[in-house]
Amino acid sequence: MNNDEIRASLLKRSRASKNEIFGKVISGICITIIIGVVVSIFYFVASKGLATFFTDKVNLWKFLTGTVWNPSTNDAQGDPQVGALPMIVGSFSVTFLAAIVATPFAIGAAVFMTEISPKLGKRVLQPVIELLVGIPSVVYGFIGLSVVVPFVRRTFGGSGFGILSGTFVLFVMILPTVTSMTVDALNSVPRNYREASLALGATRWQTIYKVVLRASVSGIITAVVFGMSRAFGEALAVQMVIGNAMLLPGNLISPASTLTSVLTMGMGNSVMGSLSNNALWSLALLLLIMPLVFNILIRWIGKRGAMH
Amino acid sequence: MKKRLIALLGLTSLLVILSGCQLKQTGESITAVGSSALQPLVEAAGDRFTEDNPGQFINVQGGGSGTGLSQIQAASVEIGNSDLYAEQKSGIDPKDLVDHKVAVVGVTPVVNPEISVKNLSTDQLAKIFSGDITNWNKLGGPNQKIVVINRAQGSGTRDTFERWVMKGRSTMQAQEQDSTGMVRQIVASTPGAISYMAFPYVDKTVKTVNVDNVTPTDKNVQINKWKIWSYEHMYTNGKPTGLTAKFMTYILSDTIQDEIVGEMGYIPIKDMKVSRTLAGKVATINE
Amino acid sequence: MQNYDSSDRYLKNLDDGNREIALTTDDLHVAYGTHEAIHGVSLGFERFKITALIGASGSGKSTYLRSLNRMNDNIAGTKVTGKIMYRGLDINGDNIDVYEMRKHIGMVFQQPNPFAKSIYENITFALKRHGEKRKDVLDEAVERTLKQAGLWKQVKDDLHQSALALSGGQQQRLCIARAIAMKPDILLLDEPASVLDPVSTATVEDTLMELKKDYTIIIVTHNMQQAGRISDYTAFFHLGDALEYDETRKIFTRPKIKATEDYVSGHFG
Amino acid sequence: MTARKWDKVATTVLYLISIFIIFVLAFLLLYILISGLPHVSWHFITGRSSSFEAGGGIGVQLFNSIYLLVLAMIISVPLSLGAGIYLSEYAPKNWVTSLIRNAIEVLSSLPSVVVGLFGFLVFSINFKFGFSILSGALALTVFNLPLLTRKVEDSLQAIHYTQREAGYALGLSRWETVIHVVVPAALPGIITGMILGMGRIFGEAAALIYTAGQSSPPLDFSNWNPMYIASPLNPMRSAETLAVHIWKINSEGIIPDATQVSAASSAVLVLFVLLLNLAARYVGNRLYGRLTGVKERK
Repeated sequence: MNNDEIRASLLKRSRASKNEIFGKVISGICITIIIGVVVSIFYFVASKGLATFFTDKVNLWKFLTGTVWNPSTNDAQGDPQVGALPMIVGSFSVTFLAAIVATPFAIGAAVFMTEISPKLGKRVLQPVIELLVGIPSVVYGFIGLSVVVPFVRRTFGGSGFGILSGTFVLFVMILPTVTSMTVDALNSVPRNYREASLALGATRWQTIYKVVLRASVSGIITAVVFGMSRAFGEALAVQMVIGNAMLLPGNLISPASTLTSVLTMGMGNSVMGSLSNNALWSLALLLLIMPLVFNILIRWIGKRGAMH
Repeated sequence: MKKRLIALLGLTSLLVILSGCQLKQTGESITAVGSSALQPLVEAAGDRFTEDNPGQFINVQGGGSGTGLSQIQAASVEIGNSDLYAEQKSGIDPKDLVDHKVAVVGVTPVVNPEISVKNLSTDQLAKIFSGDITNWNKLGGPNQKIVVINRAQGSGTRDTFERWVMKGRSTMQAQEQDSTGMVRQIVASTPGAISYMAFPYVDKTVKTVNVDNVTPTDKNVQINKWKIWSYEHMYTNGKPTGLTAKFMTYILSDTIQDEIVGEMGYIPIKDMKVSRTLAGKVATINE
Repeated sequence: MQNYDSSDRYLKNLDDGNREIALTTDDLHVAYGTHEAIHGVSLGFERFKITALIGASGSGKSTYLRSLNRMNDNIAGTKVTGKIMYRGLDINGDNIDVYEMRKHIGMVFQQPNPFAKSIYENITFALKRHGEKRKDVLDEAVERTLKQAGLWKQVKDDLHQSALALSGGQQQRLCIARAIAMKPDILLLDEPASVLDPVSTATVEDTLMELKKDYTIIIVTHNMQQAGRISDYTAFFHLGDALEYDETRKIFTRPKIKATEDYVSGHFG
Repeated sequence: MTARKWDKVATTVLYLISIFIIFVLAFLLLYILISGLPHVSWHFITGRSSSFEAGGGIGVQLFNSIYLLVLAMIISVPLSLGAGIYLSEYAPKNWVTSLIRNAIEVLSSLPSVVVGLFGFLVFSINFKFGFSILSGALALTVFNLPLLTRKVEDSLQAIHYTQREAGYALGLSRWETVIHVVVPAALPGIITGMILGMGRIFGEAAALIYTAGQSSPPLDFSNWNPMYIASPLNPMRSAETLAVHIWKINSEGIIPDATQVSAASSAVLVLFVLLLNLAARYVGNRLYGRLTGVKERK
């Protein structure tokens, strides 16, 4: 190519640059659509959920700390009885307990998959974990009802319905998510960390415990918190085993309720726009805000992790 | 890759546009939504209707009486199914709604089969559900804690039960389930459990209890000897027309009332010997 | 590291009418955010010669090289001022098509980075994307470039094998073949031999000597001997400045300034 | 105890944990299959469901599930791919991007009943799609998008930067580089994400109850004109999926064989997810091979 041709080609807009604009537009449209969906859901839930406080004039503090949920009747002062505390406590209890039980298992399985036997891990455990995700929550619920609940009843007494059963079911449900994210976290620890440690004469376990796990602490916490926000939003399966009694849970084996279970149960039975319905949407709003809080927690942990 | 991507996107939008053009769709359909108790009945009738009238569809959805009433009020569906009178539901303005009573359903207390108690008075029942009686031995049964299982607030079955049993007394906070199937499963498997359900759902896994020495049978409901029953309503917004009217006539026809409504365990309207108003006034129907 | 006076410098001006100049930079500054990495470098590169950029780590030689085909565009917060003149045009100009420019100013990186595709696809992929569809032309390009890169004999039976299966040295030569398949004017190489064993390094060097007939080559290297062996000109970078630029022979035997002398004799770096 | 002994103990514990997890899955699978498979027959898989008599099948529900899955994937895969690419390649690194990322993540842990009601009010009522496959597919898309987008972004991020530079240095646009170099290389991760998404979609009930609906009008399998109301392909018809069917017969169903039908449906559902898993993995590997030229030596 001679000089002029090259100059001309440099000054012309090439196919690649048109293509680049095309790509930017296409992917931009996609992200805009998703943002649109996100914004409209937030708007939708917020507008309905806030109506309880603005239209129906329910006191926010009463809503968060009240212990009686009976939106169709009024209390002694004539205010509607929409106390969400029993559900809030129930939701947090099952979420935290499930996370506490699931974490050691998830870390164990992840360490096995990345450090002990990557081959068995990839061949056996990974498909197993992916399959666990694929089992629908309805099915989890029914297995919980026919296996976990009687088991809890026989072993711990009570009716079998309660936070403990919910914890067991959620444990199995969040295990795959937490495990696979932990695997990612462990995999991102550079190989030479391990080699250096092993070269210094450390055993495999010492290497795992002192080097690999230490280096991936923030990643693991992120995984657990992510699993928790999953557990927080799970509805059908928990609803089947927790008993759905809107009482402050006194122990782990008496019936309790979660935000999602009350929400799912009540939606079809209340009339759109009425207080009972709006109060349910306020619960949905709480459900939306909580993962947001969890998320901020993740970011915060991530930042602290990055500083080390 | 890129071409495939564009093709996919194109296909998607095409699909959306195409399906937006409902006008071009051949065939006709109406949607009935609401009460999950009424759903199997309307569904069965709808299936039969489509067999007799090809190309005319009845979409039947559950979602609960609340959904049914609010959707029919907003006129976003053709028929709203409800276990309750529209007047009973807060937030519903019943003046445009036309009530079609298509069946009657009785509600009976059920207990775990291990419980030997055969009869309860209305007062005893009320005390159980309000939490005043907590052990079966107070009622002549074994020394066993009573496990109360309630239906979700706002459910039609619960409203019926509370209206005719609790009579204004408030129920205690207890386990709640949002579906009869769940209630049945839990009552069947939980020692000392008691709950209530509509007649069609009763099977051999749970035991019914007589109330005030009346057995829960269709016959007793028909003469209002068994008091705990309610109408099943299908509401239309204004007088039904076209396909809706055709279907309403169809579902109230003798064939459907006998072969489907009766067969499924509901009580056909025409078999009722009495009628009961919203306020609870009972009158004998003269043939 | 010793601080040398950056006003003490000798930059040979090649643009004296006797030579054909492929590319010049004129007072080029590169900054990442608030940190300026290059403080105004002005150099010219002769056509069909190999120019080596040497200097300690952090001297800015790689940054400088990467700005010559605007690879720094993709790093957020990069700001480039000054001129890079190619064929009488400033390649940073608004009217310049950056993709077209990169076809003429190709680049090979420190880490071999073949695509996760077959050997054949690696070389023909960009050609196809730029509109070349004729199979015979593509086949010819594969054979020619692989021969030029000294890889043909080893891979000619495995052209449809994954490039990732090649050894490091072979991968790097594949990357060179891939770059010259575009028939660029100028070839930029960023320490192409730093991760290779001596044998592979020698092969790559042979390849470059061979390529110099058709291409203007600018190479960043850590390896003094390598610069001495293959380059015609050498520029010495120190803390974001080019301190000395001359014929390689002169730089290595009679450097004009102290910093260059210290560096090439191994006193620092 | 010595370090070496600890090592042994820890390894044993890790093995036990892994075996436990496999045991849990094996138990779940066996439980579902043993209680369900005896009731599965050809008639059951292809037959019409019944609303109150025993002996109904799940043919229409199975078809609906698959059709919905396909539609939802057709909508959500390109969208999430585009969005993932944008977030990974184009999005400036600032607080807006991180806010978007956060919001998408929050969406992924939203209870599906909320998604269902959102879909009901927006797609079924506002857009007037009614109870239809289309509404259902859109709701599933909302449900599936966040997870898929995140997975796509993560998979793209996992591809080393030098791959992109290689593309740029050849005068390729960023878009071309991403589509032809980065995406193929990231395919295994993206496929995994899609498998998980498909599994979730296939088993999802709560989001569909209010959108795709719970009725399964008799289909005319001889008429494939998507505009005909009884056509299986008609996206405007109401469609009950397998998961919804399980939920329905268990909650309000009055068919006498509800337990068997739901057990058998669960078995079919899980088997199908299993099959999907295998198929997607196979297709993914093939596709990866074709796009990257990594072929098995013959």
